[in-house]
Amino acid sequence: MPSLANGLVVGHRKLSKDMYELEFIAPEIANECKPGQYINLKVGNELDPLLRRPLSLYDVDKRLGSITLLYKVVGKGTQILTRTKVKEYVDVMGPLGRGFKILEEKSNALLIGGGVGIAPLVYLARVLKDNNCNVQVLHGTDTKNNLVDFNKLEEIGVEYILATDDGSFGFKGFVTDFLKEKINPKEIDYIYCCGPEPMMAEVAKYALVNNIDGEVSLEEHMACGVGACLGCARKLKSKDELYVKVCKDGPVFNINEVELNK
Amino acid sequence: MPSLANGLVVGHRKLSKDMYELEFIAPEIANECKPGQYINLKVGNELDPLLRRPLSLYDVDKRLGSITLLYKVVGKGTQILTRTKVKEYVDVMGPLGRGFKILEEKSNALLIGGGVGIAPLVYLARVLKDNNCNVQVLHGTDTKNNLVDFNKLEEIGVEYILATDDGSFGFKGFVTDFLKEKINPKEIDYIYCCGPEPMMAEVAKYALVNNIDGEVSLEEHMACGVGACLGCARKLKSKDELYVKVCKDGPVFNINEVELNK
Amino acid sequence: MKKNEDKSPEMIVNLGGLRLNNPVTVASGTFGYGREYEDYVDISKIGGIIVKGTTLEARPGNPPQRIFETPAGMLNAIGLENPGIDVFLNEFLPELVERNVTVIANIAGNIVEEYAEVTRRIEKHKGIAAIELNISCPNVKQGGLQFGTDPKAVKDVVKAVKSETSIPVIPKLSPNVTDIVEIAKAAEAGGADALSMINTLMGMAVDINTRKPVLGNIFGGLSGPAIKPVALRMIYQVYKEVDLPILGGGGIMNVNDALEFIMVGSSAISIGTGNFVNPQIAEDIITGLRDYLEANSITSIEDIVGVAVQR
Amino acid sequence: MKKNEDKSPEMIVNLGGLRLNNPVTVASGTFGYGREYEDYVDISKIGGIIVKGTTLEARPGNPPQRIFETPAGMLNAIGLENPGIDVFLNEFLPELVERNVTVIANIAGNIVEEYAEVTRRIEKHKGIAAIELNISCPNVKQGGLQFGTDPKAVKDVVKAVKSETSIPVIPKLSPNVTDIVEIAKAAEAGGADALSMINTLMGMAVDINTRKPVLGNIFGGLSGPAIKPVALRMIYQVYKEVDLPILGGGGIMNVNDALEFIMVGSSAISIGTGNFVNPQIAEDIITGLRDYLEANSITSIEDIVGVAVQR
Ligand SMILES: Cc1cc2nc3c(=O)[nH]c(=O)nc-3n(C[C@H](O)[C@H](O)[C@H](O)COP(=O)(O)OP(=O)(O)OC[C@H]3O[C@@H](n4cnc5c(N)ncnc54)[C@H](O)[C@@H]3O)c2cc1C
Ligand SMILES: Cc1cc2nc3c(=O)[nH]c(=O)nc-3n(C[C@H](O)[C@H](O)[C@H](O)COP(=O)(O)OP(=O)(O)OC[C@H]3O[C@@H](n4cnc5c(N)ncnc54)[C@H](O)[C@@H]3O)c2cc1C
Ligand SMILES: Cc1cc2nc3c(=O)[nH]c(=O)nc-3n(C[C@H](O)[C@H](O)[C@H](O)COP(=O)(O)O)c2cc1C
Ligand SMILES: Cc1cc2nc3c(=O)[nH]c(=O)nc-3n(C[C@H](O)[C@H](O)[C@H](O)COP(=O)(O)O)c2cc1C
Ligand code: FES
Ligand code: FES
Repeated sequence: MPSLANGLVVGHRKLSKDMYELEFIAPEIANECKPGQYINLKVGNELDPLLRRPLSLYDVDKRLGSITLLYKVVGKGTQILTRTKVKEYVDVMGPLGRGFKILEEKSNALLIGGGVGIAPLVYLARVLKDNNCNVQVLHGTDTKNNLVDFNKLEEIGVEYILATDDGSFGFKGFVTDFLKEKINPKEIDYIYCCGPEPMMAEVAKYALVNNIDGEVSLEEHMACGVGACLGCARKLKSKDELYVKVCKDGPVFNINEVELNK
Repeated sequence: MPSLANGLVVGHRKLSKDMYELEFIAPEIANECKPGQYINLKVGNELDPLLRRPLSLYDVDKRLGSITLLYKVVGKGTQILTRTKVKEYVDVMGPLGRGFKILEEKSNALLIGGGVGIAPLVYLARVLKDNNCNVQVLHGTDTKNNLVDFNKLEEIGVEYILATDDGSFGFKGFVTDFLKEKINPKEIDYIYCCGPEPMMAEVAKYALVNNIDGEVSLEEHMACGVGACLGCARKLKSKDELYVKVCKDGPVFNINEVELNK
Repeated sequence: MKKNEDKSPEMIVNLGGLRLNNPVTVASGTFGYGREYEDYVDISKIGGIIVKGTTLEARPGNPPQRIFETPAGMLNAIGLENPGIDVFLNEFLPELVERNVTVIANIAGNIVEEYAEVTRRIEKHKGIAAIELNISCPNVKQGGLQFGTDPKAVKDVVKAVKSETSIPVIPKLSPNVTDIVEIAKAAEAGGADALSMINTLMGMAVDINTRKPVLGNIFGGLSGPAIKPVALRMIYQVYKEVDLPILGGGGIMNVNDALEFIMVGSSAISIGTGNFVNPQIAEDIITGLRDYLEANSITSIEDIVGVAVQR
Repeated sequence: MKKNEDKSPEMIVNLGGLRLNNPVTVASGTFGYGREYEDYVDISKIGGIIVKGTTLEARPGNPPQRIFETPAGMLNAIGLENPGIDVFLNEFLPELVERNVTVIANIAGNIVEEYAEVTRRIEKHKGIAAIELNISCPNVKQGGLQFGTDPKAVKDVVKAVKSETSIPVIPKLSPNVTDIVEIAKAAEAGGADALSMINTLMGMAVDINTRKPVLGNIFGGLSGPAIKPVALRMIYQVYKEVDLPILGGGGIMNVNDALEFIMVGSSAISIGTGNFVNPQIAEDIITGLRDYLEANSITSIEDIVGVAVQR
C-alpha cells in the first residue's frame, strides 16, 4: 500500500552541472516499489513552491529500504531540493502510478532513455536483470557532462551505450540515429522508452515499423498523483473523446497507445 | 547611505531554545550603522514568506564590517532563518530608521530591555560606553533559558542586571519591579527602553513621574522599511489626527511622545 | 493539561439540516470519489466528502494542459470531466455508502433543467446527504455568462433544485462577482439551506517560451493559499448580512487556517488544494480543531463560529 | 552573442499619449514620492513613477494595523493617507521634476467633483505627465459602493477628469467586479487614454489569538504574486475586447512576470509589492527586458505586446 513518509536522506550528490542523485530511507515505501512508478516529493515546508514534485524511482534497495532519485534542476522546486542535506528528512508519498511490465526470463529488452529520462530505466534494468533478461541500455544526452553514474550500471551488469548530440562521448548523434543504424530489430523483444516526447515519438515509430511491442513513460503536470484531481489528462490514440490520467493509469503506457507530441 | 547587500554569514549559533545570534559581513552597511537602527532581511528566495523581516542591530563591528543580529523564533520567517549556514549569504537592506540619541560623556544611562528587546540596547551600550557614559543594563526575561550572551556585555564592560519572571536567575520578578524597588531615579539622566509594550508603558510612566527623559524603540508590521508604503503607522500622543511611520520616523521615539499599548 | 473525558468538545455540526460528524469536509474535484485517497487517510472519519462535480451526461473535460502551479496557489481547467450522474450513482456511490461516508454530491449543468434532472436522479437514489450546487458553469441560455454571477439565475437554479429534493441544497458561490452579498441573498431567496464559498477565482498563466497561455482552456480556476484572504473577506461579508450557515474554504492548509474560516462565520470548512500537498490534511485538521477546543476549554465548535465578525 | 550597438532594442513606449522611456513603472502607494527609494535605485531611470494616491484635502489614513503578510502576498489598508494635492504639487513634485522623472499622479476622491478639482490643480501646475485615476474609493454619492464597480460611475468620473485636463488620463480598474470588460468599455466611453490594471483584490485576515480581524480597517487590498493569475486573466480579457493601451501589473516580481504581462497585452507594466522585496527591482526588470529583446532579436518591446492573446 502506498503511504506518506519522512524519508531520511542518506546520500545526496551532484553528478554534473544540473544533475543530482538523492538517496533516502523509507522502508514502507521502498518495499512497495516497482520499476516505472514514481514518488511525489514536497520540497521545502513553505507555500511556495506549493505542490509536490513527481520523481521516478531511479533505484530501489528493498533490503535497506532505500530509494534513489536522479533529478535535473529545471526550476524552483528542483533548485530548492539541491539544498537538502544528508540526515535531513524529505516528505514523500508513494509509490505512485502503474509501472513497467516485467518481461519473462531470457527476453531481450532494449531500454532507451533521453536525458534525465534514463532515471526510471535504471531501476527497471536492475529488476529485468534480476529476472535474467538480456538488457541493453541506450542513453542519449546533449553532452558528456550530463551523465548518470556509470558504476551503478556496471554494478547492475547491463550493456550501456551512450550517444551524445555533440559527440563528446560515445556515439555522436541522437540516440534514435544509433537505434536505426546499429540495432538489429530482430534481436529485440520489447522496447522501454523514457525521454523527451519527440524522441519517444521516433522510437514509437521505429517500434511500429519493426513490429516490436513496448512501453513509454510520460510526464504531465500533476497535482494529486492519485487520480483524484483529473489534472494530468492525456488522450489515447484509440479513444478520441476520453482522457487517461498519467498519474494513475500511467505514467507507463503501451508504446502505441498514446499520442506523443512531436 | 543605506544600501542593499549580500552579507556573508560568519557566525550563527543557538543561544537557547528559541534565541539565535547571527553575524554577517557587509561593510557598506556596517559602516553606516547607528544604535537603534535596524536592517531588513529577506529570508529564503521564494515568494512565501514574501516580505523582508526587520531586525535590530544587536552589535556592529565597523573595523571588520560585521553586523550581529539577535533574534527570537516566533514564526515562519525566523524559523527559516535558523537554517542559514555559515558561508552562505543573507540578503540585507539598511541600515534603516532613526537610531537612539547618543548621550554626552559622563552621562548616566539606564537601558531597560524586555526579552529579545535587549537586542538594540547591546549595540547602544557599546557606543555609549565608547563615549564614556555610565551604562547600566536591566534585562527582564521569563526564565533563565532565554539569555543573551553574557560575555558580550562583559566585554563591553557595562553593569548588567537580569530579572527573571520565575526567579530562575537574578532578580525574581518583572524588570519594572526592579526598576521601582532598586533604582534611584536621581542617579539616572536618560532611559532607553525596548521590549513588550506593556513593559515600555510602565517604564514611560516611571520616567514621567520621575521627570527623566528617554527613548523607546517600537515594533510595527512593515512592508518597505523606507517610508514609502505608509504601512507602519503609529499615533503620536500630541498629534491626534496624524500618524508617524515607525520604519523611518522611528523605530526610536521619545519616551513620552508615543501612545503605548497596555 | 488534564483532560476530562466526559467533556470532550462537541464537533458535530448542523449545516442547514446536513449533519456532519465534524466540521471538516473535502472539496469537490480535489478528492475524486474518496477511494483515490483511501491509502492515506481513513475517509470515513472525514466530516463529509464532496465528490467530483457531476453532470447529467458524461463529459470528457478540457484538453491538456489542465493544471499549473502559481505562487502559493494553482490553476485548474479540468472542464468538469466526469462519467455522468448515473455512473456515479450506480458505480461509485455504493462503496462510499457502505463505508458510512457522508457523501455530498456536487452538481453542474448548462441549463436549469439539467440541474433539475440530475437532482431528480439523486433524489430517487438513497445515500447522498446533501447537494452542493456548482453554479460556476456557463449558463448557455444566458449567453454563456456563469449562473453564479447573475442573482436572478442563482435564485432560479436554486429554486428548481430545491423543488426536486428533500435533502439540503447548498449553492457554491463564485467569487468572481462584484457583490457577493447580493448573490448570497439571491441563493437564500431561492431556498438554499446553506452556502458553500468560495469556488475558484478565474485566472491564467503564460508560458513565455511558447508565448502562449499555459492552459489548454486559456483560463482556469485559481485555488490554494493565495486566495485565502479573498475567501475570508467574502465569508465575513456574507455571514454579517445573510442568515444561512456557511461551508467555508479557499486555501486552507492547516488548523490555523481552518480556525480563521470558522471565526469569520463558517460552520464547517472544506479543504481542496491542501489535499494534494498533504493527503492526510483532513485528519490532521480534525485533530487540530479538537485540540484547540480542548486547550481553550471551548465546549462546542459552534461557539467560535463568527466570533471575529463585528456586527 | 554578438551585439549590434546600432540596433539596440527599442524600449520607449507610448501609453495613450504618455511617452515612457521604458515600459517599467512603479505602482502608486508602493514607491512613496520616489525619494524614499533614492538610496537604492536611480529613480530617473525608471520609465515612470506613479506617486502615492492623492486627494483634495490631506487624509490621516486608517488606524493600525495597516499591513499583513499573506501567502505570496500582502494585505494593506493604508486608507489613502496623504498630505493633499497642494502639498504634493508644491513640496514633493519639484524635486522629481528637477531630476527628470516621469511623474504620474494617482488621484482619488469620494465624489466626482473632488476628482475634477484635483485634476484642475494638476492641470494648472506643470510637471505631471499623466493622471492615473484610482476608482477603488467609496463613491459617497452612490451609497459607498466603489466607483470602480459601476460602469456608469466609471464613465462619469473619467469624463469629468478628461474635460479638465490635456494630459493623458488612465483609469485604474478594480478587479473586484463581475465583468472587467464592461468596466473597461465604460472607461473607454468616458474618454480614457489608457487603462491601468489591476488594483488590489479585497481581502482580510484573522488573528486567531485575539479572534479579531488583523487589520484596523477589517478589509484590505491583496497585492503581490498571489494575485498575478487574476491580473493576467483580466488584462487578457480587456486586451481582446477593448482598443486602449494597458498599463499592467499585479504581483510582478521579476522579468519573466513582466513578460507574461506584456504578452497578454500590457504596453507598460507597474511594479508594486515587488519594490518592498527588492528595492532595485525596477532597474533589474528594465535590464532584463532589454536582455530578453536582444537575445531574441526583437527590435521593439511593442512587438511582443499581446502575442499570447488568441483573437
Ligand atoms: C511521472 C513523472 C516522473 C518524473 N521523473 C523525473 C525524474 O526522475 N527526474 C527528473 O529530474 N524529473 C522527473 N520528472 C519531471 C519533474 O517532475 C519536473 O522536472 C519537476 O517537477 C520540476 O519542478 P521544478 O519546481 O524544478 O520546475 P518548475 O518548472 O518551477 O515547476 C513548476 C510546476 O510545473 C511542474 N513541472 C515542471 N516540469 C514538469 C515535467 N516535466 N513534468 C511534470 N510536471 C512538471 C512542477 O511539478 C511544478 O508543479 C518526472 C515527471 C513525472 C510526471
Ligand atoms: C524595527 C524592528 C526591529 C526588530 N528587531 C528585532 C530583533 O532584533 N530581534 C527579534 O527577534 N525581533 C525583532 N523584531 C521583530 C521581528 O521583526 C519579528 O519577530 C519577525 O518579523 C517575525 O517574523 P516571522 O516570519 O518569524 O513571524 P510571523 O509572525 O510569521 O510574521 C508574519 C509577518 O508579521 C511581521 N511581524 C511579526 N511579528 C512582528 C513584530 N513583532 N514586529 C514587526 N513585524 C512583525 C513579519 O515581519 C511578517 O511580515 C523587530 C521588529 C521591528 C519592527
Ligand atoms: C483540480 C480541481 C478541481 C475542481 N473541481 C471542482 C468541481 O468539479 N466542482 C466544484 O464545485 N469545485 C471544484 N473545484 C473547486 C474546489 O472545490 C474548491 O472550491 C477550490 O479549489 C477552493 O478551495 P482550495 O483553495 O482549498 O482548493 C476544483 C478545484 C480544483 C483545484
Ligand atoms: C501599501 C500599498 C499602498 C497602495 N496604495 C495605492 C494608492 O494609493 N492608489 C492606488 O491606486 N493603488 C494603491 N495600491 C495598489 C498598487 O498600486 C498596485 O496596483 C497593487 O498593489 C497591485 O500590484 P502589486 O501586486 O505589484 O503590488 C497600493 C498597494 C500597496 C501594497
Ligand atoms: S495528478 Fe491528479 S489525477 Fe493525475
Ligand atoms: S514600512 Fe513602509 S512606510 Fe514604514
